[in-house]
Amino acid sequence: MIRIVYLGMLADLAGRGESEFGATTEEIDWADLLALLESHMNRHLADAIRADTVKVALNGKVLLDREDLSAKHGDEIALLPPVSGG
Amino acid sequence: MIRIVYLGMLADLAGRGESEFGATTEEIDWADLLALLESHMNRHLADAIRADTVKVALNGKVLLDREDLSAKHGDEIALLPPVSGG
Amino acid sequence: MKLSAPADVRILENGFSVGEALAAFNAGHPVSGGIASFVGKVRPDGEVKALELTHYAPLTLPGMEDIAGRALERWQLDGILAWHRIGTLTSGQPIVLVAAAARHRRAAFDATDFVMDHLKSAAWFWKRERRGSGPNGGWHWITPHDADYAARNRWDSP
Amino acid sequence: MKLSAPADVRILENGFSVGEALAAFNAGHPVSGGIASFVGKVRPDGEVKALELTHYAPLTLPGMEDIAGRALERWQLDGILAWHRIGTLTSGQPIVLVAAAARHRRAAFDATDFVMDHLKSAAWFWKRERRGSGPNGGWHWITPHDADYAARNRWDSP
Repeated sequence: MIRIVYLGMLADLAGRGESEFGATTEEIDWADLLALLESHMNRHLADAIRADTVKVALNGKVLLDREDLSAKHGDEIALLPPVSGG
Repeated sequence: MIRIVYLGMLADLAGRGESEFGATTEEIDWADLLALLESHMNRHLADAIRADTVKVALNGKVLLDREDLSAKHGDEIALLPPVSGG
Repeated sequence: MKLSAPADVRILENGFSVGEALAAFNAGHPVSGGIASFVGKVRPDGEVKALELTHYAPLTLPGMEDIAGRALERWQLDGILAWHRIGTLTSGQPIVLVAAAARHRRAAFDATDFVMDHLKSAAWFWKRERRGSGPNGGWHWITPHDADYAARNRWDSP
Repeated sequence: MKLSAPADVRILENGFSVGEALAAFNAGHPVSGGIASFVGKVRPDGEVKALELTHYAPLTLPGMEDIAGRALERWQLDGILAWHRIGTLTSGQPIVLVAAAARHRRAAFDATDFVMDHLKSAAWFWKRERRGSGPNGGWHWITPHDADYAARNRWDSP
């Protein structure tokens, strides 16, 4: 299983805070993730995640380049839209 | 009587916080004040007061130009060296 | 109240007393010449009924600690405090509290300012507000303004 | 503790509680989005035994009120607090406390900074410290540094 966590407005679009998917191949990359979300979740979510401002963390580490994503069974992917604190 | 108040380090030089002088003429000006302090107090005090950084207040109002001083019986002159608060 | 030194960084699920926190920070830094602080609160707004702050636990506290650590590296500080609320807040409640203790005033001021600028647009929080009521009510996500990014970026200039 | 609005300006002959003052200021401004503050304290210094602050009553409080008034004119503030000690102080005691409440953070920060810069070199206080002990001890007058004047003057630039 790969756990995907949706933060901020992405949780609204996903209709939930997180999903779990069984990895169909050994590892999934960024394109696989988008395809997965488009087929199993919805197009709005996948489109929102394509925005350059959305960052990706793998197991609690933010990827410098999200296109380098490579996730396997047991991993947690977090999808991080622009933040606003304070 | 004219009251003269010495602030900060001027009080040290005067050896007191204030003095009272009977005005010898109708009014005293800046030159009169310096002469008065030199004769009745001490030269160190008069010299310190000549420094450009010393400001003068008459009855609780700081003079824009201390050379405009004109004090009469009942007035209070304050001699104000550079401040330091905070 | 016992604070951690040199950095006391917290994510708080419940309301807190600003006065008590600042009193503890002040008492904890008797040798500091100056202590600067900032508290940000939920502003009352006729339309806005509540504010909700969410975070992502694996990133948020480490991210705040990193911000506090950068402030400690950049200025000569005796200590720094950075507290941030999560959960649902209503008008007047504190969202964020930052304080810095230093020998020199400028360092305390600048470190507080720096940490606030980074919490605002570079820490892992997401904020939405509930506007209106009844069937017309709804949640709206808040994103930083350009001015918030600019405020943060000024610290990167040499 | 009851504070005056919009400006609470005090010259204090005795020690005060920073935490209590800030708690009161915070509670007094529930609608303000942000509150910035600064407290300046006597720094411990092996040589310095005490600090003495004097003022000139006819000028000092009106001068502080003028500084606070200029801050209220210059920024959109909900309130401002400016307290300054006089008398003899020892290490760790607060000398000055400034706080500003505003809708916007930048205004609260800048107003606090402005008032501090002016209290430091443009308010009617004189400060001296007692150094050493016994027959070698003595009082030394403190004057602002060039940097203090420069800090104040930056507010005059357009």
